[in-house]
This record gives sequence, structure tokens and C-alpha cells, in this order.
Amino acid sequence: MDNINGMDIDLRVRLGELRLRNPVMTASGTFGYAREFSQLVNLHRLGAIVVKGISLKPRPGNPPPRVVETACGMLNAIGLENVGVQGFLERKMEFLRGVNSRVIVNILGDSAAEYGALAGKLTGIEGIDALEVNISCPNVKKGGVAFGTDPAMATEVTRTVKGQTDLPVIVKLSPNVTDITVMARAVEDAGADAVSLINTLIGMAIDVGSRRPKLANVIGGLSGPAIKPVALRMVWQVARAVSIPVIGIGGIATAEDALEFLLAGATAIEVGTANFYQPRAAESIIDGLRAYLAAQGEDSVRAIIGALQIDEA
Amino acid sequence: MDNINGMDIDLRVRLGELRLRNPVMTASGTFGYAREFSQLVNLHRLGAIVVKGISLKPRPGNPPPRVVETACGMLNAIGLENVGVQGFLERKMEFLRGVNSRVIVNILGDSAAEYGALAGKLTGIEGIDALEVNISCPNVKKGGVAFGTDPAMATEVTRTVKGQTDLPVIVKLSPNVTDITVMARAVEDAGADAVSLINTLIGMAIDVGSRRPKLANVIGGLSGPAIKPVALRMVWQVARAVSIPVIGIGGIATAEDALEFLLAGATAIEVGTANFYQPRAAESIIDGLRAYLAAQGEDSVRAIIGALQIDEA
Amino acid sequence: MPEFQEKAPLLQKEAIAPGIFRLTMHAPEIAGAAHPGQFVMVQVDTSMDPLLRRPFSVHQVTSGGNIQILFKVVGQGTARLARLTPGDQLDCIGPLGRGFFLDRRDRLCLIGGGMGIAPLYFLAKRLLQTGESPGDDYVFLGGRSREEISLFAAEFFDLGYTVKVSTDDGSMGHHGFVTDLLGPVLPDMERVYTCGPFPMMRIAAQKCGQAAVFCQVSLETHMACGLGACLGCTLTGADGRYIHVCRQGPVFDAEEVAWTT
Amino acid sequence: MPEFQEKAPLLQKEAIAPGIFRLTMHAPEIAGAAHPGQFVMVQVDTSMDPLLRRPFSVHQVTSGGNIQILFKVVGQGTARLARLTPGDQLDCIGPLGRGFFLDRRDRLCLIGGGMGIAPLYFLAKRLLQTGESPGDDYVFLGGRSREEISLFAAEFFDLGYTVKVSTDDGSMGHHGFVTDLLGPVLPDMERVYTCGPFPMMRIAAQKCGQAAVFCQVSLETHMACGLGACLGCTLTGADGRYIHVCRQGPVFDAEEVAWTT
Ligand SMILES: Cc1cc2nc3c(=O)[nH]c(=O)nc-3n(C[C@H](O)[C@H](O)[C@H](O)COP(=O)(O)OP(=O)(O)OC[C@H]3O[C@@H](n4cnc5c(N)ncnc54)[C@H](O)[C@@H]3O)c2cc1C
Ligand SMILES: Cc1cc2nc3c(=O)[nH]c(=O)nc-3n(C[C@H](O)[C@H](O)[C@H](O)COP(=O)(O)OP(=O)(O)OC[C@H]3O[C@@H](n4cnc5c(N)ncnc54)[C@H](O)[C@@H]3O)c2cc1C
Ligand SMILES: Cc1cc2nc3c(=O)[nH]c(=O)nc-3n(C[C@H](O)[C@H](O)[C@H](O)COP(=O)(O)O)c2cc1C
Ligand SMILES: Cc1cc2nc3c(=O)[nH]c(=O)nc-3n(C[C@H](O)[C@H](O)[C@H](O)COP(=O)(O)O)c2cc1C
Ligand code: FES
Ligand code: FES
Repeated sequence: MDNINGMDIDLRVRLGELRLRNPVMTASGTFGYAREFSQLVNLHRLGAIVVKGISLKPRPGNPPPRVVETACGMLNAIGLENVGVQGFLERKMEFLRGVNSRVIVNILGDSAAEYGALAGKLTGIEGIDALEVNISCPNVKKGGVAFGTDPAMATEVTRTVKGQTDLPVIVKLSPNVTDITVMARAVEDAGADAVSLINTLIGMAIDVGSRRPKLANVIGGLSGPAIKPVALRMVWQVARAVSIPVIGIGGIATAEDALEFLLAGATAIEVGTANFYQPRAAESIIDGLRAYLAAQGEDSVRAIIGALQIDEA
Repeated sequence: MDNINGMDIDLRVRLGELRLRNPVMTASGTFGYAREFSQLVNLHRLGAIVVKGISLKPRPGNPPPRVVETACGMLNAIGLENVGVQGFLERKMEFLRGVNSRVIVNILGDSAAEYGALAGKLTGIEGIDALEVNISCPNVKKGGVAFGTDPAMATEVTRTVKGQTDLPVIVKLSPNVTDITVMARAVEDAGADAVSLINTLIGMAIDVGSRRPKLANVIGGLSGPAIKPVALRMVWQVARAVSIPVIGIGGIATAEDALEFLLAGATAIEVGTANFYQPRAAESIIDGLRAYLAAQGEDSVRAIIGALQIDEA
Repeated sequence: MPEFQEKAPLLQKEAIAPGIFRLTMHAPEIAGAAHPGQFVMVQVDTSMDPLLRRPFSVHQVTSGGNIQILFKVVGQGTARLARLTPGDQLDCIGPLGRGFFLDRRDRLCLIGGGMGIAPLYFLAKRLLQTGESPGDDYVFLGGRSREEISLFAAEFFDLGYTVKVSTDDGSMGHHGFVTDLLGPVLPDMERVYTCGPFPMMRIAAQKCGQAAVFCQVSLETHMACGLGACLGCTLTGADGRYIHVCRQGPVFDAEEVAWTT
Repeated sequence: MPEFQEKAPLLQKEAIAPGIFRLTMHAPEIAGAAHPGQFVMVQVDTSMDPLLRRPFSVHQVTSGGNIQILFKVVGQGTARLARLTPGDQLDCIGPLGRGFFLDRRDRLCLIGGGMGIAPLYFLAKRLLQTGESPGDDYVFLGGRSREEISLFAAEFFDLGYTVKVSTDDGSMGHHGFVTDLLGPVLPDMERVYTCGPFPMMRIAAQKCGQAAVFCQVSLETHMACGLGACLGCTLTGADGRYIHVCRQGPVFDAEEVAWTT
């Protein structure tokens, strides 16, 4: 609770059993393992930190070039480079335990079994508060179709992870689907405690001089302000379709952006690409939420979650 | 054929039976009925003009506000306002017949039968060179699911239209699907002479002050440079999946943008939102294509269609 | 009607009051064709953010082929315009839309609220060309404060009009709505031109309607193209049908507009 | 290592040659902590297009807490930087990355190609602080033309270094590659520092490798964050594993890099 202009502003939110001091989180893959930002950001103020996606074994990632700027956005094809779950626990958790914020571990695998094994290894570890399951990865058994585009596969991953952990499980949805509410309902039914969305849209860029793709991987994930309208629409749709909490992600850089997602029904938000160009984005969003609530005469951020008003036609 | 630096540059392309003097077209809904631009643009230089989507009866469209700017893009919810096929033939065709360019009529309906009826009415009219079938519209019989997200429905529309016309039929695909190549193959099998893509991504924006959607229609179509990476990726995927010509659309504003789509496999491109902020975009793309081809030592634009080089992994 | 796209060099930037600027550009083709009430679509930057052009009324046409726009900084587009310096180029399209109806000379009242003043100055100057003295014609200007409004009051006064002012803070003229000034003179008027916030124009339109005085209003709405192509700029007309502000307007007869919205 | 985000007022803009600019900003925290070879991530505009910050080497730290960057206009980001005027603010993050290894004083050769000159000037100045005369140390500068290179040649000369120049057009010094200058002196050198185009650094690295001279290179790659978070800035290391330029570099020992790519 904070006091602005003599008013108490309560920013706390709950994602199932996970209680956050404020709804502002940092998105996986855009905030490293938090230490990278420790000189520039007051990490202790964040609602939660979602770390870079972790797999069972370390992954080297894709060949360069891996990133390219686009209009109001960027494409990345990092290829899920990460230190692996063991490296993470040995080399990254100690620093994270010293941060007075929630730590959420983003996990990824090539099969439901891998997701389950990861969940098991990350459970019962001091300092880990929840898991975020990245289902945008290709299922190697099913010929590389992403788990996140098939409700049955998403169900299987969610069930397997839930079976291996008592941590709150957030399932992170891919936007590259015809109807994201189908995916959201599938993982809700499978026991997800919350959903987060969106992951990146699939995009591409070509260097016309060399006639080659700008990314070595040819295609990559589009993120940043460019995708915000799509993300916001999907969050609004999903928030009306499920009864578990929704975490909004996609192009959020300012308090106004965050408020759009909260009004559309998100209980919390994640700041992604904005961390790259404005490391203090999350902190200034926290300040901006408080200022907005004070100006609007609200004493709790929870009052505005889903408070979008739509005129009857 | 033009002569630059002593070199003949051939910009002609073919979309099935439809021959264009250059691959640069203007996209439906972004160029009115061409007359709107006649003071600012040399219409006779364009490869083709695709007119605003026409329905059987005139439509008033959605209540305002209908447009909102977003990061490097815009959302529109015009609601397919148009003069209706009769109004179009009586009031718009005369001007278009005077333009020395191809005229493609974009059509839309609430049922396959409506699409068919429209195709019939537009066939055998002097000055109409092809039809572009907008299947992003909701199918009223099937509870408002868009024709463009269901392969069976898209097949039915395409078949019906083909049955009513001998004009070349371009089917315009929606990007709001899990796998756009499935849709492309469906309409190819149903007889489409070409596909064009992408139509707009569905998006949303909220005014946080009033807590209301910025568009009266709540959701709208996202267009402009922001969506270019997604459009380019889909064009590349579709060009490899079908053998009919592909027309690339989405955020194209410069010759470099157009070239990316041609290299990815598009035979022609449509300039959309860019017409609003740079009415001469299409003309300068034509000039830029020629300059690029000359610089690269190519004498025909056809040499670069699909010429993207991808290193083997 | 002729329309042009010109890369207009910025000749002068005047800071009128905090956040209010007047730019003078050299745009001979637009200047030569512009009619009071018409507008230009201005590209504020070469960046793609902001993407769309911004509409501004032609505030004045000055000799040598120059046009002026007058604006208030309200968002990122106007903020960028305010940062330009003489020598920069502004890509402008215009003149666009249907301006004020100026067939003949009547007893007139021009009512401008806030930046709605912008097109009225061009109108006031053109009206002088009818040759008749404007001494019996009124110009009512409403603004936030003396700071915002006093220069304009002086400029209309210098043209010969009878000028009255209202301010929100009472620092100059009438303390209240600019439309309050209309009541006393309305019976003598034959024609009212108004531009400003929608609620202000609504009151003016209603008063004129009751007094059976011909009234023209200049409307604002979000525009993507300004050319009649996007169909984004609709408002609701008096008959319930949509009107397209950029082509059918921005100037409308008050009775064409649904004032309920 | 300390890192800061500062809104740095632009104090001076120098146009060195067509398309080449040097900016001086007041950024006392970054200036106080910077080490030669480190870089800053600069936000070129408040607009979201371009979105990402741009990396620039610290070209010089001057008294009073100022830093300089030196750059060539190659795209929209650098074009925007070139349009700034003194008084504008630049949001800078730095100093970032691992700079040149400066433990002790050897017989040195600094080789800069194009804008690769930028970090070498800071390095050359810092080396002076060891107290030994730089008279036996070489600075080889390669550029397109005299116009582009002559100022820098004079500046390094003024520090006391032995300066040699090469130009692409032969308008100053050796007509050809800057690395051609290395051969004659290499046997006498103990350490080579180089920054410039990849092919140039490859040649320098190969020559040093053959002569068993310690060589450090400063690499460039596309960076989204500069902070080690995005993992976008990889290049391939000598052992085939990926190296992250922003944190492990941008300065590497030449033998750490896979020069085949
Ligand atoms: C025909 C016409 C004439 C105008 N003449 C003037 C004038 O002479 N002086 C002046 O100060 N303003 C005028 N306006 C309003 C002016 O266009 C807006 O203030 C300006 O577009 C705001 O841009 P922004 O980027 O600063 O604001 P933002 O709020 O960042 O703009 C975001 C988007 O909303 C649109 N928008 C925002 N406010 C308005 C508005 N009031 N009307 C229409 N669109 C808006 C912008 O064009 C843009 O597309 C006129 C508007 C119209 C339609
Ligand atoms: C550590 C480091 C230090 C650098 N120091 C300098 C310097 O002192 N002086 C100087 O002139 N240049 C320097 N560069 C290169 C400089 O960052 C690019 O020239 C600049 O980013 C180009 O931006 P742009 O918007 O003008 O070009 P655009 O081509 O429009 O940029 C598009 C994207 O590509 C990236 N990009 C383009 N060229 C390069 C490049 N050569 N290296 C890395 N990314 C690139 C941009 O950062 C941006 O993300 C340095 C690069 C790195 C990595
Ligand atoms: C460089 C980069 C790396 C990412 N890595 C991951 C990841 O490991 N796991 C994951 O679930 N999402 C990852 N994402 C997706 C982001 O967490 C986020 O969902 C997406 O970028 C959209 O949000 P934004 O527009 O705010 O960036 C990554 C995004 C970027 C830009
Ligand atoms: C205001 C507006 C109206 C549109 N109307 C139509 C339409 O009537 N029929 C159609 O098939 N597409 C319509 N479109 C979609 C465009 O033709 C194009 O597919 C889309 O905008 C993507 O291209 P762009 O990013 O270049 O604008 C419209 C787009 C806009 C912005
Ligand atoms: S602004 Fe586009 S039609 Fe009026
Ligand atoms: S630039 Fe982001 S990790 Fe190096």
C-alpha cells in the first residue's frame, strides 16, 4: 500500500495462489536472469520477474543474425538459447533469491515429458514462486507443430506439468492461431492456474540487396509496440472466455499500455521488448498506474481489471 | 518496357490470364474508387487498381469512431461501407473506364450465394478486369464465423464465384488463422486463379481515460508497416505451398518493401495504408523497382520473383 | 477542385502562448487554391511513428504563396510539429474538403473556440475582399485565458471587426462560454460561422436554429486520409446517415449535423 | 561494473566530413566510469520508430563529465542523430561491455578503419596516462578519402603517436588497405588493437597470429539491448560456440573469434 495525495493505493493482485505486490512483471527472454538489469533497475520494486526460458539441457540457440528491427517492433530468432535447468539452479538462482520480488521460471521442451521433468526439477526450490509454460515450441514428436497451436497437445503439456508440481502454473499462449480462446479454454480445463498472452507473432524480413533473409533462421518472433493491438484484442477475448486470471503481454511500454490490458481484463501484465530500449519501463509503469488510479479516484488496481465499458449496440 | 541507363527493364507480370504492365496495385479500401486520388497520383501508371469492397446492397458501415492510429499502423472498423454493386456500376465505373490501368473489383458478402450473385453482376462489364474475393467477412448463416478462417467455407465461396464468372478470380486471404497455407491450398483447389494476402490482423485499442474502446466497433483491422513482417512471412509460406500466383499485401510503402514481397515469391503487390499517408507511394515503388533492377543488372522483374536465397542449414 | 502535394519549407514558427504555435510554410500551389474552411494534411515526420498525416485548417494565406497553420500541442504529432525549425520541410497535401459558403455578404458573426479560431481568420480576411466594411460584423473568440486569446483578438480587431472575447478563467472579456455572447446580437445576424469544440458548436447551432439564422460549422473527426478514400471520418448526419467529414465537410450547414452525438 | 542511464544534454555537434559527425554530451556518470573500448546505447528519438537504441563506442571522455561519440550516417537512426542540435537531450546507457585490455605498456599499434577509429582515440588518450611517450607507438588509420581521415590523423599525431594513413581513393597516405601498413612494423610490435570492418580486422588478426603478436579486436553486431539480456548479439567464437558481443565483448582477443564467418 502506498499513499499518494493522502489516498491509499493498493496495487496488489493475485494470480490464483500467487500474490504479487503489483501487477507489473518482466517477460521471459527480455530480462535475462534479472542480474543483467541490476545496475539500472530497482529489481525489488517489480511485481514478478519471469526468467529466460529454461530447457532440460543447455541450448546454444540459433546462428546469427538473430535480431532485426522492424517498424515499431523487432524480430528475434534466439532459438531458445539458455543455460539449462541445472545451470540455472546452480548459477542463476542465488542472485534471484536475493531479489525481493516473485520469481517465475519460464520452461520449454520438445515433448510433454520434457516439460514435466522440468517442472519436477524446479519444484521445491527456494525462491521459485511459479512456472510459466511456453507452449510456442515445436513438438518434435508431432513433426514440429507447435504445442501452442493444437488444443490437445496444449492440454497434454499442461496436465503433465500440473502433475509434477504444486507451484502455480501459468500457461503462455501463442497468438499464431485462428481462435485463441479455444487454446485458453483447453489449458484452463487441463488445470492451468493462469494464462499469459501473447507470445510473439511469426514474422520475417528480407535484405533486398543480398536477397537473403535478415535472420539466419529465416523466420522469427515479432514483438514490441507493433503487436500491441493484436495482443490487446486477444487478451480481451480470452478474459471473457476463461475464469482463471489472464496476464497481458505484447508491446507494453508505458502505464497507458498496461492500463489498456488491465481494463481489457488482464490481472497482471508483462513488459517485454520495452526492457531493451527503456530498462526502467516496468518501474515507470508502476508509478504511472498509481498516478492513474489516484487521478481516477480508485484505491485499488483491482477496481479497474476488466472495467472496460462497452456501449450496447 | 522502359529504358534506364541503356537497359530495357521489363516490369510486366501475369496473374493467370490477367496481364499487368507492372506489379504495383492499390489495395481495396485504401484507394477509394481511384477518383479520390486523381489530383495527386498519375493513375495511368498503376499496374492495377483494386476498388473498395462492393456488396450486393449498399452498406452504411459502422458507427464512428472508425479509425485509430497505433504504433506504425492503424486500426479500422469501417464496417464495409460501400455504394453497393448497382451504385458502383452506375456511378463509379465510368471514371474507372477512363483510367488506363487494370480495374479489379473487390467483393464481399454474407453468404456464398451473395458472392456468386455479385460475381455474376460484375461479369461482362466493360472495364472490369478481375475480381478479388474478400473472404474475411463473417458468414451470417454460420453464426458469423469468417469465411476466411474455414477451408470448407472458403472453398464454397470460391467455387460459387468461379461458377458465375469468367473473369480471373483472386481470393484474398485473412491472416487470422493458424496455418494460412491450408486456406491457400483450399482456394487453389477450388479454382482460384490467384491469392492475395494479407487482409488486416484483428486488433483493439482502449482509451484509458474514458475506459472505452477507441473504436465504436470495439475491434478492428490492423494495417500498415507494423504488420509487414507477418504479411511477408505468410506470403513466403503461401508462395511455396501453391502454384497459382500470389499477390503480397501488408505494410508496403516503399520499393524496398515491395521487393521483399517479390523476393519472397509474390508476383505482384498491393499498396494499402501507405496510400493514406503517402498518396504517391505506388508510383514511387514503380520507380524504385526499376532502379533496383537496373542496379542489380536484371532486365525483368520476373527474374526476382521468388529469388530469395536461403542457406542450407 | 485542385489538390496538391507540396514539400513546403517552414519559413517561420511563432510561439503564441504556451503550447500554441503558428507555422508559416511556403506552399504556393496550396496557397493559390485554398478557400477558407479548407484544410491541409500534414506529415509531421519522416518516421513511421506517428504514421498518419494530421489535419489542420488553413489559418491564413499570405502573399508570396505562403500558408499558415495554427495549432495546439495535444499529442505526439503536434509535439513534433512544435519542434520544427525554419528551414525544415513539411510535406503537405491540400487544400482539402469543402470550405465555408461565401456567396454573398450578410451581417455576420464568426465564433471561434480554442483552436477553432484557426480557419476563421482566413475567413475573416477573405470576407474583406467583398469590399464592404466589416465594422458591423462580430467576431467572438473563446479561449482558456488572456494569454491564449489576446493576440487573436487584436488581429481580428485590426481587420476591422467588432471583437468580443470570453475566457474560461475570466482573465479577459466575458468569464464563461463564448456562445453566451451570441444571444444579444443574434436577432441582428443573418449568418453565423463557427468552429471550435463540438459542445460549443452545438449551442451555437441550437441558438441559430431557434432564431432561424443560417449557421455553418466546421467539424473535427479522426482522419486517416483526408481524401475521401478511407471512409474513416464519419459522423452522424441529421437524417441519421453518416456524413464524411473530409469530403462533404469539414464545413457543414448546422442543420446537416446530428447534434445529439 | 557500474552502468548508468543518463539523459545527456548535447553540448556540441561537429560535422567532420560529409555524413560523419561527432557529438559531445554531458553524461558525468558514464564519463566517470567509461573504459576504452566500451560503448553506450543511445536512444535516437522519443518516437517508437526506430525502436531500438543504437550502440556507439565511447570516442572520448573530456573534462567536466562529457563523452563523445563519432559516427557515420548509414541508416535512419544515425540520420536522426545527425539532425540533433545542441540543447537536445540524448538518453544514453553505459558504459557497457568489456573494453580493451590495458594492464601494461608495450610497443603498440592501433589500427582503425572507418568509424572503427572511434574507440581508438579514447584508447590512445588513456594509454598516455601510463606516463610513457607514445612516440614509438603506431596509429594506422584507414578511410575513404583525405576528407574523411585527415582530422583524425592530426588528432592522433597531436597526442604524440606515429600516424600513418591509408585511403581507398589514394587522396592521402597509402592507396589501399590500412592493414598493408602493418607488415613492416609488425615484428617490432608487442600488441595490436584494431577496430573497423570485419574483413579488415580479419587480416590484422591473421597477420598478428602468424607473427605471434597479441591482438585485440572490437566487434560489431546487431544489438537489441546491449545488456546481455536479449541474446541477440551472438557471433561465432573460435571454438564454434556462440560469443555474446555486448557482454563478453565488444573487445575480444583475436584468437577468440571465428574469422571464417
Ligand atoms: C478538418 C480538421 C481541421 C483541424 N484544424 C486544426 C487546427 O487548425 N488547429 C489545431 O490545433 N487542430 C486542428 N485540428 C485537430 C488536429 O488535427 C489534432 O489536434 C491533431 O491531429 C492532433 O494530433 P496529435 O498527434 O498531436 O494528437 P494525438 O492524440 O496523438 O493523435 C492521435 C490521432 O488522433 C487524431 N486526432 C487527435 N485529436 C484529434 C482531433 N481533435 N481531431 C481530429 N483528429 C484528432 C490524430 O490526427 C491522430 O490520427 C483539425 C482537425 C480536423 C479534422
Ligand atoms: C559495440 C558497437 C560499437 C559501435 N560503435 C560505433 C561507432 O563508434 N561509430 C559508428 O559510426 N558506428 C558504430 N557502431 C555501429 C552503429 O551501431 C551502427 O552504424 C548504427 O546502429 C546504425 O544505425 P542506423 O539506424 O543508422 O542504421 P540502420 O541500418 O537503419 O539500423 C537498423 C538496425 O541495424 C543495426 N545496425 C545497423 N548497422 C549496424 C552495425 N554496423 N553494427 C551493429 N548494428 C548495426 C542498428 O543498430 C539497428 O538496430 C557500433 C556498433 C557496435 C555493436
Ligand atoms: C529476444 C526475445 C526472447 C524471448 N524469449 C522468450 C522465451 O524464452 N520464452 C518465452 O516464453 N517468451 C520469450 N519471448 C517472448 C516475450 O516474453 C513476449 O511474450 C513477447 O516478446 C511479446 O511481448 P513484447 O511485445 O512486450 O516483447 C522472447 C521475446 C524476445 C523479444
Ligand atoms: C480503411 C481500410 C479499409 C479496407 N477495406 C477493405 C475492403 O473493403 N476489402 C478488402 O478486401 N480489404 C480491405 N482493407 C484491407 C486492405 O486492402 C489491406 O489488405 C490491408 O490494409 C493490409 O495492407 P496495408 O498494411 O498495406 O494496409 C481495408 C484496409 C483499410 C486500412
Ligand atoms: S479521412 Fe479518409 S475518407 Fe475522410
Ligand atoms: S545485445 Fe542483447 S544480449 Fe547482447
